[in-house]
Amino acid sequence: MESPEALRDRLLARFPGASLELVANGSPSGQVSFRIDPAFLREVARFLRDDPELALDQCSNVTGLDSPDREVVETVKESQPGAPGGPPVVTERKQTRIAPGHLEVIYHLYSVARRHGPVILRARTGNRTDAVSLPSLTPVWRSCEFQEREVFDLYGVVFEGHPDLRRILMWDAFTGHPMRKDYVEPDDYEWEPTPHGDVLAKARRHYPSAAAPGAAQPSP
Amino acid sequence: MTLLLAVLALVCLVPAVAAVLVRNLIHSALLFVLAWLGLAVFYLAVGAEFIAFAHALVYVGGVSMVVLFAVLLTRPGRVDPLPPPSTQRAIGGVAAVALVASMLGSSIFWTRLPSMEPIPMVSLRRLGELLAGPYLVALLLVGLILTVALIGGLLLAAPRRPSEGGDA
Amino acid sequence: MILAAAPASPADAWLERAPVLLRDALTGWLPDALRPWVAALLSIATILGVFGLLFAYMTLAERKILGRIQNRPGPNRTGPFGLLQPFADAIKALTKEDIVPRAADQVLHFLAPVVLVALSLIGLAVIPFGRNLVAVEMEASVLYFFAAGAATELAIFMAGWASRNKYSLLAAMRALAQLISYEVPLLLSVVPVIVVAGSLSTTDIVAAQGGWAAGLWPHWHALTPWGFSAFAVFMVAALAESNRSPFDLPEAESELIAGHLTEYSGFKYALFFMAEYLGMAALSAMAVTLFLGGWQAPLAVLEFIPSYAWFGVKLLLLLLGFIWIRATFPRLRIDQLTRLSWKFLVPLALVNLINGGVWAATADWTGAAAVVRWFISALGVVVPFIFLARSLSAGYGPRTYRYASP
Amino acid sequence: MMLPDPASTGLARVRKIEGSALGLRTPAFAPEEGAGDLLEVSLGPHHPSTHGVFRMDVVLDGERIVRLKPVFGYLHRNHEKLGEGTSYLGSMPYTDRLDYLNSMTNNWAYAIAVEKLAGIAVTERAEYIRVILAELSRLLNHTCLAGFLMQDCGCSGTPLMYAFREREKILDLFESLSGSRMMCNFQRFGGCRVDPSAEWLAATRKLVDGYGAFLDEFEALLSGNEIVMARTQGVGRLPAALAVNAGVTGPMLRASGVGHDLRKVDGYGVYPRFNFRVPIGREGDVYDRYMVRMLEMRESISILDQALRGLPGGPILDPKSKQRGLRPKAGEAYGRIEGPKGEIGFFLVSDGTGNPTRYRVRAPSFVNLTILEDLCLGHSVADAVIILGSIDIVLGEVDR
Repeated sequence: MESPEALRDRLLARFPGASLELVANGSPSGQVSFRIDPAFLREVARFLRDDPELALDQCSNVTGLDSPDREVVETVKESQPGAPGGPPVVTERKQTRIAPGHLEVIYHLYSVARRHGPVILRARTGNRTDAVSLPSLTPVWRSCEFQEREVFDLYGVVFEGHPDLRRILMWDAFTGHPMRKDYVEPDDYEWEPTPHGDVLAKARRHYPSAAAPGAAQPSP
Repeated sequence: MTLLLAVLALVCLVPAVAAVLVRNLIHSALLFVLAWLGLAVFYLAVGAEFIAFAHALVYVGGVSMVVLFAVLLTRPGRVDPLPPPSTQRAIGGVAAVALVASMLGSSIFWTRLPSMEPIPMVSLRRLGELLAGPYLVALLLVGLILTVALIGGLLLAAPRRPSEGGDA
Repeated sequence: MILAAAPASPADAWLERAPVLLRDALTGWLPDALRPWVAALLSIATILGVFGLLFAYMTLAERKILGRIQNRPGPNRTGPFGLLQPFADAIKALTKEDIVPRAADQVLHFLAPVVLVALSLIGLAVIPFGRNLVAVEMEASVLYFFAAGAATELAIFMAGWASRNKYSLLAAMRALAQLISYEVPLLLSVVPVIVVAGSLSTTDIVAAQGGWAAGLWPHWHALTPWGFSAFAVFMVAALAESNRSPFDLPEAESELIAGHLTEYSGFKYALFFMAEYLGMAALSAMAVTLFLGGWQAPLAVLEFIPSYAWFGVKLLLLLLGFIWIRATFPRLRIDQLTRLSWKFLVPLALVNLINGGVWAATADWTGAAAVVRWFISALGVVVPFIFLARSLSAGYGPRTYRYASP
Repeated sequence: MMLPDPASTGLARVRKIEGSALGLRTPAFAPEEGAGDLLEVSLGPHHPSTHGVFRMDVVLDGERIVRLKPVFGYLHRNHEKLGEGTSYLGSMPYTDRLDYLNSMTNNWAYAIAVEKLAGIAVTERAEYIRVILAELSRLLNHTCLAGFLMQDCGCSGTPLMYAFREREKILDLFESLSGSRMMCNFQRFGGCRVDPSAEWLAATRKLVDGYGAFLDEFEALLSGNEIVMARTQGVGRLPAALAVNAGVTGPMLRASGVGHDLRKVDGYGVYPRFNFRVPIGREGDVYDRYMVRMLEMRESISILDQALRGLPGGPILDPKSKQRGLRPKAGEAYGRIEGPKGEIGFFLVSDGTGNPTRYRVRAPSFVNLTILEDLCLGHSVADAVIILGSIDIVLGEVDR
């Protein structure tokens, strides 16, 4: 198989305008990956599958990855004109900034026909709240069907064009996405809070709206 | 004997009437089975052993299954949202009763029974010889007609699935 | 027993007449008008007692034998060698809570096991268990037996439908399909026996199988080519009729949980269990009567053993066959089940009908002609069998496998 | 009978794969056209043949399946989230609980992923021990599967009991080596936990020598059985192209005629040193899936024989390798091996701390289930049960 750099160049030539980035890997495994503009993801995937030299006919693994918003502390240097003639006075100021998080989906592609791989594709959502859509690759590889459902279930990435996007591991009425880093697990796993001392207190904390006596069903 | 016949008549008629009246189709099919069984016991009571067992075998064992199958496999039709008005039901009931009564009455009053002599007992062997001898053609014809009817029924009832078939 | 001292006719032997003597001793002091009624009650009680015990120990034997076939000991905790296990099971079944689903059709749900057990039992009335041991003598007893047995699947249907459970409903449908398919070969396989014996009465049929050719070869129907074929068809159909593996589709455990039994518990469940074994025993008893010479001894020198013992031995052997088959075979699919019946058993039984007719028409052939008669009959079994079996197993067979090139 | 509303149950949805003729013939569903009454049945989660807590939402036309949706997650404990909160070594015993029949191969797959992530070399002797244990595990899994499959076909337990007799022997070996029958927790990064004794090796040798005879007996009873062939041949056909596209791996893929075995393709461990073949099927039906596994067991016996003979001496664990407090450099690695059920892979992302930021299990049972509906459509309930059995799933791995 050609080197990742060569593949990147070939992809860029084939899809001008696509933002395609080779992501280095710090570990000894040396498995580098391609971060692809979601708008081009499905086209690139189909190309990788159908290209006779690559023939990546099997999408082995689909993974979600959550990068939460984080605080970035930056040191900002400001230079002010100092005393006339003298050097400018440089003051350093610490400034915290919220780097927006994102969800990422990673596809591990292998070729059964040509026995090579992996070629790793990554695509990022805009953020973690409202722009969480990515194109589904299920039309390209059937193996993505359940795995994308799992990513949807556990991370909340919405796959456009998925034929049957439902929760797969959690139950349908569940809210939230447990694999996200900021997911807080419930205090009480009882679906219906038991009216006994501590458990009730816990349940009150957890389901404030349903804690009122007579509430039929807690709606978390 | 008369008492036995009266009881048997009840055993036959009550389930038969109930079968017509109950709404549940499975129940009415099973009630029919009961009526048929009563009929078989009736045959047994008048000494027609062979007919009794053949009747039980064919009706209880065979026909009832087919009826149940038919009930289970047919798509329930659209149920009328409202039952028909009571006047209509009354007229229908009266008409049905009149029809049945006239048929029964005509058969009872106008049928000339040839004689009131006791019917000779026919042994099972004799019955078999009669069926396989003088009445063989008639028996075969009945069989043929029933077979044709069965095949015709199958052809009529077979669902048409033009695009189906193959390796299903 | 000393052979020389044996009476001239085996029918006079003391042991042979023991049941009759016992009955006479018990009813002898009664007024004449009451005697037949009490005798009938005694017959009923005997059949219930003997077959009830047979049922109890059949369950134990089945579990023991299945266990041995599967490298495990089977029940061995209750009593010596687990001999009290059936009674422990009975107590458990009696004391268990009887759960009826709320949505079930209460009446039919209750009636189904009762009807099933009753129907499985009444067939036993016409089986001649010994030389003088038949509860009811009648002219059309074979017909009576099958008329009684025909309704058993109706009870299974009632159970399946009344449970209001989807698995049970599927089981009910399967039971119906199975009954319609297998009633036909079952009856067809019996017809040649009736033709050859010239009677519909079980006692006459057993009597027709008495005697030995050359003093060694019993005149049992199963030991003639047409009779063997009919016997085989009858036993396969009997397996299906009694819902035993490999035809246990109505209660297919791996597909339908327990089929029509899914919503039954406690004593009602035990009744179903009982009906299965009683039905199996009844059909086996019929097979013994029709094909295996009934209570006739296999050899003239063995006639000193009472006839009912011979009947019991034959019955137990057939029941053992049922258990063995259960331990060995996977289950058929419903379409294969009906195909086996309509495309294999029914044609085979039909051909065999002619075969039996020819046999009956050539009853007076002797000497070399008898060999020809046997040959014709054997041909009439083997040829259709090969032809039909070929067409039945078309499309599958052992395969050879390749290995990937490295 | 219950009539599901086609709109609400999504019956009309026709699935198709773009670009090629990969899609199985999905019967276009038309409820108004003489299809008879439909019955919606929930097979599971408490059902004797779903191999755990698994549910199939089935719509039947008579006994023919017109829709089947697998529903699972009843055993979900968010294994992957647990992995994120645990050290690298701490996750090792958790992997036992994935495919609880094959903890040895689960361990190995995880160890390979960590070794790739942290760049750890494995000692020679450990590689051989890993091969021995993995092949024993394969024997164990395939034997059990054959027994379960026959049970699904309606055998009254006899083949299953025969299979379990052999399984017990292998479990005894695992127990005497690792201390646990099923949850072995045996592999370590760069090697394994316990050095097998000479007695253990002799016992293993005895088992391996006798296993062929067991397989002969088992196959003589089952492989040529008329009813088994009638039930399994032509049932649940999986075309090779769809199998590859749907990510199906392991014996199931090979039964469809694709000679893809990671032991050959990746050549991980010391597998390239052994001489073995990869059996492949032609039809891709249940019978092929069963037979491919039976033939694979014969190859496993051969591998075991070679590995036991060529087992070198030396340490079982690189003394320089670090187990506790392992902090790999930031980066990621995907490691996979050929498990008995198919490709089992672990994807690990490290941020330089002691716990992985992402711990992902690529479970073969889970991915192989994707095409369950395609295989079952048009078949009967009885077929669905054996098709599911032939896929070989373990819910511990599907639900994670």
